[in-house]
Order: sequence, then C-alpha cells, then structure tokens
Amino acid sequence: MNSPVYLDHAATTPVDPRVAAAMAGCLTADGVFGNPASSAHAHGEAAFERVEAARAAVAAAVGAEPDEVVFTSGATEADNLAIFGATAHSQPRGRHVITARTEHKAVLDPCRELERRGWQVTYLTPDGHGRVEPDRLAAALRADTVLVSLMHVNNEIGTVQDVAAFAAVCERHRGVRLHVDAAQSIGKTEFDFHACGADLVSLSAHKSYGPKGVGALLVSRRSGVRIEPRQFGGGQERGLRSGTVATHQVVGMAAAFTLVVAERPAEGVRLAALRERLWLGLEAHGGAVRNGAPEGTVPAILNVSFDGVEGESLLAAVAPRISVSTGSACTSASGDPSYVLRALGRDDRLAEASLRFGLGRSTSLDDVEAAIEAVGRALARLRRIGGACATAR
Amino acid sequence: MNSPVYLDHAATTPVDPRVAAAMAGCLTADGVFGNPASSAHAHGEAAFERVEAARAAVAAAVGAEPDEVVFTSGATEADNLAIFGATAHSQPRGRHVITARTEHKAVLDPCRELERRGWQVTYLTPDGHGRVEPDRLAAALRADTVLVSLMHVNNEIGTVQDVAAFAAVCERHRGVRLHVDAAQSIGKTEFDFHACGADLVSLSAHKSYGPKGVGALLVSRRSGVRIEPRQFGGGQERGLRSGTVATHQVVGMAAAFTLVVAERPAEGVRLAALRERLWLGLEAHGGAVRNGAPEGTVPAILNVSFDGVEGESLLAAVAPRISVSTGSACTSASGDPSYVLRALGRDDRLAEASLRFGLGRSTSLDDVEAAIEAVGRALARLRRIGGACATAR
Amino acid sequence: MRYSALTRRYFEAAPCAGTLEGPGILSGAAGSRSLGTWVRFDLRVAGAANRPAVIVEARFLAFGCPHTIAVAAWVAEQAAGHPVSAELPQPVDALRRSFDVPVEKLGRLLVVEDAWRAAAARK
Amino acid sequence: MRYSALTRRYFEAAPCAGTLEGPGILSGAAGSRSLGTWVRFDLRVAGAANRPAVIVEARFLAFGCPHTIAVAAWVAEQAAGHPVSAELPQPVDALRRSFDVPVEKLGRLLVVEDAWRAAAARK
Ligand SMILES: Cc1ncc(COP(=O)(O)O)c(C=O)c1O
Ligand SMILES: Cc1ncc(COP(=O)(O)O)c(C=O)c1O
Repeated sequence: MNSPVYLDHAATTPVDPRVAAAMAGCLTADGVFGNPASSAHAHGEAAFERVEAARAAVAAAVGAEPDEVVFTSGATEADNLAIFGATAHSQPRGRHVITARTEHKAVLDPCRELERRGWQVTYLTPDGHGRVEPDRLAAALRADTVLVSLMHVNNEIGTVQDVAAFAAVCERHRGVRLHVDAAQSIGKTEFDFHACGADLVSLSAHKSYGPKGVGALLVSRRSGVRIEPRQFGGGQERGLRSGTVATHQVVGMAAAFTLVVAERPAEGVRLAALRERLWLGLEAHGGAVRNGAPEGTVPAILNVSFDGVEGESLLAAVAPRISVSTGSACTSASGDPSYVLRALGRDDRLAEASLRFGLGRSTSLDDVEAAIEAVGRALARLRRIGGACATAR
Repeated sequence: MNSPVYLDHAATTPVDPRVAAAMAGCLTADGVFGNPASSAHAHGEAAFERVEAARAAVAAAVGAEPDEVVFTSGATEADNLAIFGATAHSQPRGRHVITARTEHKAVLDPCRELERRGWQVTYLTPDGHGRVEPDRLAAALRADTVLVSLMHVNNEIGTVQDVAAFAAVCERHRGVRLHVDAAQSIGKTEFDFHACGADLVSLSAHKSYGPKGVGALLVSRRSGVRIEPRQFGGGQERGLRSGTVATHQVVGMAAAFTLVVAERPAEGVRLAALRERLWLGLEAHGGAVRNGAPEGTVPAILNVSFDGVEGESLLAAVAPRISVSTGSACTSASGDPSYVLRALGRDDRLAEASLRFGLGRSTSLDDVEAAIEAVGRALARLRRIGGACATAR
Repeated sequence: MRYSALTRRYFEAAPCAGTLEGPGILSGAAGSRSLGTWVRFDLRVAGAANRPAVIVEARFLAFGCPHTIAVAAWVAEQAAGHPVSAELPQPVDALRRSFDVPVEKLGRLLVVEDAWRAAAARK
Repeated sequence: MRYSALTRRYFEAAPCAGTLEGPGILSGAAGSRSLGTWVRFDLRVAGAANRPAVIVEARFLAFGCPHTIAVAAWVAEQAAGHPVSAELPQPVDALRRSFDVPVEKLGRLLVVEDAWRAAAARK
C-alpha cells in the first residue's frame, strides 16, 4: 500500500529540508555544538551567536524585538508560562481570567488548574463560526479580571480572530493583560506582534515546517507586562526560562519562520484555491456541513462535518488513503467529539463525524482529488452499512 | 588561529553522527515527521512507534521500565518537575525538603522558590570531596520532611555519590521521597534506576552526545511515588507532561544513551588514563590543587584550582587554546566564584581560579598535552604579571 | 486508534452488510444513532418439523465505530448454519478479546448483543 | 566573557609588565590579592631644575581580571614622556569606555587609579 496522502498539516508539518540543514549545522563536532551559556570560550560564543541570530530572525518574522522573545519547548510551555506566569504576578489585583471554549487544551487546561487553585475563569462561547465578538469580551471583563487568553487562529476550524480588537478592549479596561495563542498563525496568515497589541503571544515551530519541541513566548516590552518564571535553574532567557537553550532547535525555528513568512502570500493563494476545490468535491457527496466561515478562516484549514456516518468509522475508513484528523492531535486519541465544534453549536454526532483537512506545502491538486474520492467512497460505504439511505436521511 | 581544543564536555557534548542521522530520519517529509499524538493515521502511528521505541531504549539504558520514562525538555525541566511535582503532592504531610549546597542550580533554584513559598529547606554541606555522608542526611531528616534531592555525579568536580545509601536512609525514614539529578551520569559512570532505589531521577541527553533540549524524569512505579504535572494541555506523557513530543529529540536521546552505555567501560578506562596524565602535567606547573578525590570522581571530569592567579584572567588566557570553564556553563557567565568549590571549603580566590576539564570522546593525548602546555604558559605569564613569584608564593 | 488486524479486516470488508427481504425474516435492532451506536440484524431461517430453526443467511446494518461494525459483520458471517438462539456465536467477552476492543467500548458490544437477541426473539 | 579587541590585545601582550629597580623609582600599589584585585606601578622619572619631573619609563604588576591587566598595561605604556601627575593618562571613565569595561567592574579600575596615585605621590 502506498503511504497515505498527508492532509494533517495543522497537527504538524514536516521540517523543511533547508531548515533541517540549518539544524544539522548545530549538532555534530564539525558544527556549532557548544553550550550557548559557556561564555568563557569560542565554542560557547559561537553557539551564543547562533542563538541570538535565531532570536533576531524569529523576532523579525513576527514583528517583535529580539529581547521580547523567550524561547520555550513549544507552544504548550509558552501557553502555560503566559497563563501561570502572568497570573502569579497579578494575583494581588484579582483572581479572574477570561478565555474561550474553543481554545486549545494548552490554554484550557492551565485555566482549569487555576480554577482548582481558587481562581474564577469565564469561558466565552464564540459565534457559530468560532469568533469571539469583542463586545462579548468587553461584557465579561470584571474589576478583578487580570488576564484574557484568546487565540489568533483556531487549530480545528482555522477561524482567524481579531486580536487587535481584543487588545483594544483590554486596553480600555485599565490595561488587563492579553495573551494570544498564535501557534497556528505563522505562515498561515499575517501576524505582527506589535500591531496586534497583545502583551503575550505563544508560538510553536512545528506547525510552520520547523522542528517539534521548540517555541517561544513573546513578552511585550512596550506594555511592560511582567511574568513570573516557572522553570528555575541556570537563569537562561533572562531568568524567565532556565534550561540549556537547544541551539539546533531555535535555529530551526528561526529558519522555518523566515521561510514561511516570505512564502506566505503566494502559498496562501495557492492553498485557498485547493481548499475551495476540496470543499466543492466534498459537498457533492451530500450531507456535508462546512465549519467556519470561508472568508474568516486560514486557507490551510478546512473542517467539514458529515451527516449519516459515525465519526470514528469515517476516520478509520479514510485513514488508509489520507491522513487527516477529527480535531487537534491532542484530542483525537480520546475519541470524544470535538469540544470546539460543540461550542459552535454542532450536535455530538455531527461534531464527531467531522474531518479537519490541514493543507500544506506538499499538497497538490492530485492530493485534493484523492481526498475527495477517498471521503466519497468512505461515506458511501459507511452510509450503506449504516442503513442511512433507508432510515436516517 | 586554529579553533581551540574542546575540553568542556561536562557543559555539553557534540551530537554523535549516528545520533544525528537517527534524528534526521524524523524531520523531513521523507522521514517519520508525523505528530506522535495523531493516532488516527499512519503518519502519526509511525511517529508514535518511534517515540515508544525511544522510550524503551532510554529505559533499557538506565535500568528502568518504559512506562517510568517521562520525556521533558531537559534535566532542568525534569528537576523542576520532580521538586515542584513531588512537593505539591505531599504538601499536606509536611513542608520540609533536604538538598545539598553542591547541587546544580536547576535543583537549588526550585528549592529557593519553595522557600519563598514558605517551605523550609535544609542545604547539607558535603565533605571536602563533595560527598554527602548518608549519616548527615539521616540526621537532617525531620518528621515533616517530604523530599530529598541529591545528585549522583556532580557537574563541577565529578564526584560520584552513593545514591543507594541515600535511598536506604530515606526508606528507613517512613519512605520520604528521593530525587536524584543524574544529568551527568549516563555514559560517565554506571547508573541503574532500579538498583539505586531513587523515586525520581532527572536525565539530560546533551551531556551524553545527544541533542540539547531533551531529557527525562524517571518516575518509579514500584515505589508508587506520585507527582503533580506542571505543564498542562494535550495530556501527553500520561498527563504528566503535556506538549507535543518531539520525535527527533527523543529518538536522539535514545540513540545517544544506547551508544554511551555500550561504550562506557572501554571509554572510562581510556579517559581515566588521560585524566591522570592531565593532572600530572598540571601539577608539575606548581600551585595546583585537585578538587575531588580521584577514586570518587568520574574519569571524564578533572577540576583543579591554581594558586597565584586570578580566575577570570586564567580562563581568558587559556581560551584561545582550550575550551574549558570554571564551573557549570550556567554559572560561568556570572563570574562569581563557584559555589560548589566554596561549599567544599576552598577560599574565594582558589575557588575562582579553578578550571573544570571535561574530557570526552574526541579527547586525545595530544589534546591533553596541549592543555597542559596552554595552562602552563598562562600560569607563568599571569604569575609574572601578578608579581606572584616575588610576593605571593 | 489502533485496531487489531481482525478488526481492521472485518471493518473494511464488512461481509454480510445489508438487509434481507421476504417472508419469515427475523429482524431486530438496538441502540440509537443519536447516541452513536445502532445495530440491526436480519436472519433468514429454515426449520423442518421437530428440528430447531437454523439460520440460513444473516445480514447486518451498523452505525457505529469500527469495532461495532467489525463485530456485527463477523457475527452475521458466522451465523449461517447455526440454530437460532439468543446467544451470540461467541459470548461478548470472547468477542471483546478476539477483536481487541477497549474496555470502555464494552457498551457498544452489548448493543450488538441486544440487536441479535431482538432478532432471535422474533422466532 | 566577551572582551573588546583593545582589551584582548593589552591583556595578551601586557606591555611593560614587571618592576623597575634602582634609586629614584616611584612605586605604589593598591588593592588586595585576597579581594581579587591588586595593582602596582613603578615609575622611573627624570627632572631638570625648574621643570616638572617627567616619566621616562613605567612598569606594572597586576593580579586581577583581564580588564584590570589590560588597563594597567595601557597606562604604563602611555606614561612614558608624560609629567608625573596624580592624574591617569586618561580619566577612569574614559578608560572604562575605551576598554568596554562592564559597570560592575568600575571598582577594579579605581584600584588601578589608586595604585597610580600612590606611585605618583612618592614624588
Ligand atoms: C492552537 C495551538 N496551541 C498550542 C499548541 C501546542 O503546541 P506545541 O505542540 O508546540 O506544544 C497547538 C498544537 O499542538 C495548537 O494548535
Ligand atoms: C547536574 C546537572 N543538572 C541539570 C543540568 C541541566 O540540564 P539541561 O541542560 O538538560 O537543562 C545540568 C547541565 O546543564 C547538570 O550538569
């Protein structure tokens, strides 16, 4: 059997060969392998310079200053650092946080943990397309609100939110801090740290053709936001995140971000066309419901619910031909229907019987046609086995 | 100028080319690049299998079971997870922790943070060779002690401690939990998780020819130790450490550990001989004091203090010829005299004027001779400039 | 989700999927689509006097996860030649083991069993 | 530690390291080895009547960090030809900038200045 067509780029992307080459240059004895903290000698200095060049490149790619970049092991760590780090600092001023029901678990689970510690958390329900209306945010703000955490691009349906509007609301509300999970943004849509007005932004490399296991938290200097560190030790990253900085990882992140940002305009147009072809093809199979407004979502993500089939079987039936998922990689193992789609008002059956197509660099028109055909066959077969024609539709 | 001889393997090691090759196979589109959490499809499954094979290999290398391995972003994270995770859980039983003054900052700084939160911490002073006597530990245990954190191999002087003796003391004391930082152990000396009797053990890949940015916390199943997670999200690593597992990183760690453990017996003998040659050569320059008992330290580390010279100048003078450091990479930037050597009773001047030679795979007899000569020249020059012959010696 | 080879095979081939028509067909269903699992069996039986009725042919429909579909398909396939009985060709627990069904999905196998019993009870 | 090119050059070459012997040498020291920084200057001076004494030759000894050694060496090198004076050839602040000395090391430059003054005061 041929290996299936990869259409799960929102879960993770292959590392760009140019990125892999840059990483390889920071590993072995003939490369820059020193410890960037070993400032006493040339091996350490060389690594330090690579790390700082990477920091500058990441900053440039996202419209930040180099000293606003705190490298982490990924967006999960960045989300945790932002949420616990910002709330630890502002605890005296209040113990209320606002987020949305459609956030990634790396935001929701820290919020749940805050609740266990006695904090109050408001979970906003977005509109049917996954957008939190700024007015709703404004209405939820309280005198004791210290942090708002709302994502930029949703990982399941690709909805792009108006972060600048959130920032304006927070700004008016005596400067409550805004954290934005932008793990899915870089290379998928435009993102500019300073322009968006957020205080804290989480990034991940592996959604943008960089390596897994590295990300960053952007910490706004202009806004003067303060966070408490969570990982203590050697004092790396200006004391905000101790632990040896992995040169090859941050170099990979920098190379990947630089490439995807440069290539995004053209790639966005290409993927948007492929996505619309994919949607038309899927729609023709009948009983398909598109999740997320076409104009308000990134071109790289298409999320569709299918009537008359059970979700797990749909996924299993298409798996030999295409690699897709029902939702985020983190929740697809649990088999629960997507909490994101349920938050948008889909019933359990439709939420469960949904596929997230994550288009990416390698995606060709052939891949899209193969996906349309594979889903069509699976639907026909499962609907027949399920007696859907006779009973359900 | 030729690049200096690398003698700082205790700060970090170059990645073994075989390890780098294994990592490269988990990055690009032609490799195993899927998200190991994407269980719905073949791309994810293949990554999952690599991760589990890596887990099994790491476990085998350190005498643990695969399900005792929790992958982290390094030993710093593992130390933090162990200390905060174990104390969070046992808080009701007491708020006292025991550690030693010679631990790595990744242990000491979390302990300081515990103190800020109202915990009490006893910092044991080791003997002149850096060993904590089990009797001292026994004497320090209190009714409210919940955790002991003592390292296996000291990163500055290479002292190997008797972890099994610590474990026996803890066991007798109604099972107070023992955490061991073994970041410097694997490949440098024998280490067996089950044999040593510790509840929690921190590991790092980049001290053993693996990549930076990956490590593990071993969590004993047999002892039933419980820890609270610190990073919340997708629920990876059985909920103990959320965040996408970086396939290439854990695969690199596994490959590296497998190699160093296999090669250790022969390599240990080779390095021990080189280290003794190095010591004899340095001693002949006069005014050299060896830190750590030769029989009680790993062959890969030699730490020597030099009389009659100032530390920073000594380091700067040898830097063009050899890459060494004064202590851990994490503290060498600060310019403070090593707190480890001060804890062993060295005065500030001697503690400051010390060099840690980290021998490793690439180290040849020529490197050792070059080091002896470079240090000799530096000492002679600095002692002359400092007027040491006339006044100090 | 990882599926055993047996599960995958019966999920993919789904032998005996469909319905039977005509007089004397025993039909029974259980579960509910809106709760995620629904199964129906149709059995064609033949019986001489003084001899217990024997299943000649069986068909199934299933809306559910791959385990549900695979097990229902296997049951329908095995049924032919067996006497009509409330017992499945293999007890639920044995099926769970053969098809490597996670414990938390036990409820779904009980839907298969219920559907089978409902059909057999029509006799 | 990163050192500027000038610091590295004077640290490595350390011109004028040593002592001077003989009559009329002005010597002064400051600091303490046990505190980490100690500096000594020896000056050979020549002076005709009615003219201020001029430094003919200077030597230094320094126990200290590379910045301390580099600055002391530079001062000793510059001194020749200058009249004996309590002032360094360049003020401490200018030296700090030329040699890119971190602020937290300012105290060490003051030891260099003190040693120089002690020597010049012998006049
Ligand atoms: C929106 C979002 N946030 C956070 C994460 C977690 O990022 P990481 O895998 O780098 O920990 C992901 C993806 O996994 C994501 O899609
Ligand atoms: C003893 C010890 N513990 C912890 C660490 C930190 O490990 P890592 O660099 O993987 O965070 C190190 C080295 O840096 C170490 O030597």
